[in-house]
Amino acid sequence: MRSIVSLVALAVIGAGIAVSLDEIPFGAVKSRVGGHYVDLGREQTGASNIVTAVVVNYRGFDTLGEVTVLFVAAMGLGAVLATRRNKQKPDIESASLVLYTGCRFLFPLILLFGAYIFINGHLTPGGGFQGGAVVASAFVLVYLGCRGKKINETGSKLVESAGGLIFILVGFAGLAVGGHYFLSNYLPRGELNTLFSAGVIPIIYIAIGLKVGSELAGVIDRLVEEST
Amino acid sequence: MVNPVVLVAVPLGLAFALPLIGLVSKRMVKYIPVAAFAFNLVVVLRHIPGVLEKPVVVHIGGFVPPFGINLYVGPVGILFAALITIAGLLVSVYSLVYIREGAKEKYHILFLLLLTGAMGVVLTGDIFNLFVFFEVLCISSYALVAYLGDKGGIESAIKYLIQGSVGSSLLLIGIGLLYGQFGTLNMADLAREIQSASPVSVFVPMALMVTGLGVEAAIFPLNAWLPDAHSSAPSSISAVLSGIAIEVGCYAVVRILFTLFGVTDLLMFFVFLGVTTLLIGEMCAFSQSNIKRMLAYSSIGQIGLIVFAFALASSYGVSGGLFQMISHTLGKALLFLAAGYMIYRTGSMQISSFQGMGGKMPLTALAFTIGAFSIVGLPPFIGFPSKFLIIRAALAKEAILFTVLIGLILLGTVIEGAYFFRVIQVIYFKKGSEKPERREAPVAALIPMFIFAALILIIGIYPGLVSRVLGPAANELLNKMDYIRSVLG
Amino acid sequence: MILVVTLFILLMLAAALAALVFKDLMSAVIAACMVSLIASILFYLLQAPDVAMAEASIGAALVTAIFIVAIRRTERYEE
Amino acid sequence: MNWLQDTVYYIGAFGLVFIGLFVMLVKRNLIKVIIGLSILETGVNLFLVSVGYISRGTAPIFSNPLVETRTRVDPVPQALVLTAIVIGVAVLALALSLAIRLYQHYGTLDLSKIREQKW
Repeated sequence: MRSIVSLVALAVIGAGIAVSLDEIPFGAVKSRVGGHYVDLGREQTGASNIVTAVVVNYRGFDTLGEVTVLFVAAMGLGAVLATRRNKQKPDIESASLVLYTGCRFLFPLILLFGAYIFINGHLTPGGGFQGGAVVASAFVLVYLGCRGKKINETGSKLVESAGGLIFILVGFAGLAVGGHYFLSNYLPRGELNTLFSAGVIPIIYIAIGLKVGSELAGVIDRLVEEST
Repeated sequence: MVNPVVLVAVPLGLAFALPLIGLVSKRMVKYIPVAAFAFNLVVVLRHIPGVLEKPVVVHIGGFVPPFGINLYVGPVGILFAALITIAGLLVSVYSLVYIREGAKEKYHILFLLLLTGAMGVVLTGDIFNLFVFFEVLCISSYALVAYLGDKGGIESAIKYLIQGSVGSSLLLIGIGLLYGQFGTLNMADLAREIQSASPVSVFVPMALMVTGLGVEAAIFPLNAWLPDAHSSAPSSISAVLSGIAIEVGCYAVVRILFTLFGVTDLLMFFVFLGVTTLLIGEMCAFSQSNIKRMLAYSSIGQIGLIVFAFALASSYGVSGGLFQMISHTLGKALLFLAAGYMIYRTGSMQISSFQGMGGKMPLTALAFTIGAFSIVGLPPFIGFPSKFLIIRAALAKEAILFTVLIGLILLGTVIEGAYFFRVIQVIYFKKGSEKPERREAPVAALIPMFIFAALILIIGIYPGLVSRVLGPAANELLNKMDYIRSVLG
Repeated sequence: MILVVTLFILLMLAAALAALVFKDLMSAVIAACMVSLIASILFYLLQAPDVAMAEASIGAALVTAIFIVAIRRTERYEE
Repeated sequence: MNWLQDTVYYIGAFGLVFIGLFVMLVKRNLIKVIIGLSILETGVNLFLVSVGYISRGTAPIFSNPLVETRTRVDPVPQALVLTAIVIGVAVLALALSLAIRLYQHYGTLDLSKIREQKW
């Protein structure tokens, strides 16, 4: 019964969406805004990855909100899971030597790879969010392979807050210099396709990468701690 | 003049810094939200005169719209910013003493971010940015509803989360459809493009977006989450959820319908929806024995009235809706704050357990009574001029249908009066068996309550204080050409 | 090319339906992970490498990990 | 064939959206509902990216000077989807932590059996 009603409701929504999809031909040029970014993005921001230019510079305020959403979720998860904590220590089957050594060997490499992704965000595909997720996945590996290891909570808090603060402070510096706009790109653009280019974009993306990495790692940490 | 972007950016920065501050000193943490809102209040008050003359458009990152995100601080924006800041400041002072258990540091961070998300929603001029800040608002309220960690709180939070995130996904699909058709996300630019588009092609995105936002605005078929969520959150959070969160949802619906889509002909639908919401809310509130559920259902009723007022789409109607929002924010926040301490003292949410409260906590009971009278709409409190304005707007339509609807609204008010007076009767006139022992709420909780009460009384006596803002605000919502012109030049 | 894309999309929808019907939540999560992975390939084919990376690392890997942790903490079978 | 080319991505995206919504509407197991939410979000993201696709365009990344002249796809929807993915994982993490707590309280994930709150 319930599924029939749901199907009917979904069919109505589907018909409506199908009608309006007629107006959006697949593969056609729809936006002058997007074209503007592609044509002028390199000149205006100095980043060769236009998606990064849009994420960090043109729509930087969205990204600030997005970082905040992740922060809210991490805090909310902490608040929800903190309300009652059972203290009993379960005995964990320790990992085999090969697994343990393998994980310890891979862990710094994965961290390095994550850092590479977010440092090069303005040049190649990738950026703070992807790099941060890779960093967090290194911690997942540690939880799987080296049972019983925990992340340093104070350290992760420190990195998390520092990342957010760098983002905001770089934005505020824009109010003081270079045209008095929040989150404007006031540093020299540099030469296209080199590491030190694109003004504030790499700085913000590194801050985001650190923040996202420590937050996602913290989320995993809290969930795992709860589940063992 | 300070750039209005600090209204969003400074609280965000402080929220990010809070874990660090917590490492240095645990006791400092709870004062940070107070400081953030006090700062915002100064900024908002300094901006009000200027904004009423000419709206401020802030280009973020220095890119002109539609290529960058812009903030639009017009009369509506500054009105809501003031409301959010005042409610935030007072409730954060109340939280200083009210929040004693749980992860306190996280409570203060989430509280600060909830209201910052609301601030972002009302100030932004970009539709996707609105979505992002809306998510900040929603996700922090999901977490705060579950803050106490009891059975009811977790269950309400999960239901709220599921309904809210389906709503957000619908909103995002709507935004995607609009972007596909018009290739822009700036609200002024979209509004200009939509004028020349065929109504059929924009109907589906409009319906999806209004449905998505309607979940948060608690418009009738989409409000199943509200009574649970508002009644199981800590009372300070119930105050901001009822006072700010649903108003901001309503603002987003109104902004999208009026400014973005320039709708005028579909509004009859919302007139009926508003009246239905009102009657259902008030009737459910009447049958409650739990004080917080009663207040939550009363919020549904008030939202119905607000939706009705906006749907009239006249200058009086929109002013009335905005005025009713102010009156509901002040009144309902006060009610929840006062009820919070009464519940704390009695240890029960049952209305019947409040007997003799008038003797035990006279000041809190007085604050509760003022809030209740104002919500019902008795003079000289703020609820009276706001309801009066709505009824005058409906009478101005001069149709037999609207006379009938006014009758129904008055019926709703009568029901509202009945259940509030029942509570007041229990508080004052039913003596408990034991001797009344006076244990008042702490001073830090009484001060915000009495500032709310004072605002209710002062604006109720001098409605001119806010009607200076209401006129331009209604004009901003109804005149989309002015909005487009001031953003795009 | 278009046939390959169609095949991918059919596979993705099949995985989504599998997530709908599986009673074993662990299998359903793996099916949902498949959906994310194929979506990530589709993002790449739609010339969105940034999004493909994000979907693969966040949508497929981390979300699945979180799901598995949650299932281990609760129960594994529906009903 | 042309018809297929024009619609297949939209069909895939909205197929996911509707399967996700259907799971959320019909299933009572909380984890299953959250899986539905994740499928729904993936569908919305796929839709947004396919809105931004331009025929025979390449990725809007100018690292390789050899493909300088070709058309580029629209970067805006890609930026939006990056944001949406992160928001999605935030919601999912919070939902799952609530599910764990709910299980600790009730010993079940069946939403139809959890009726502390009444209308």
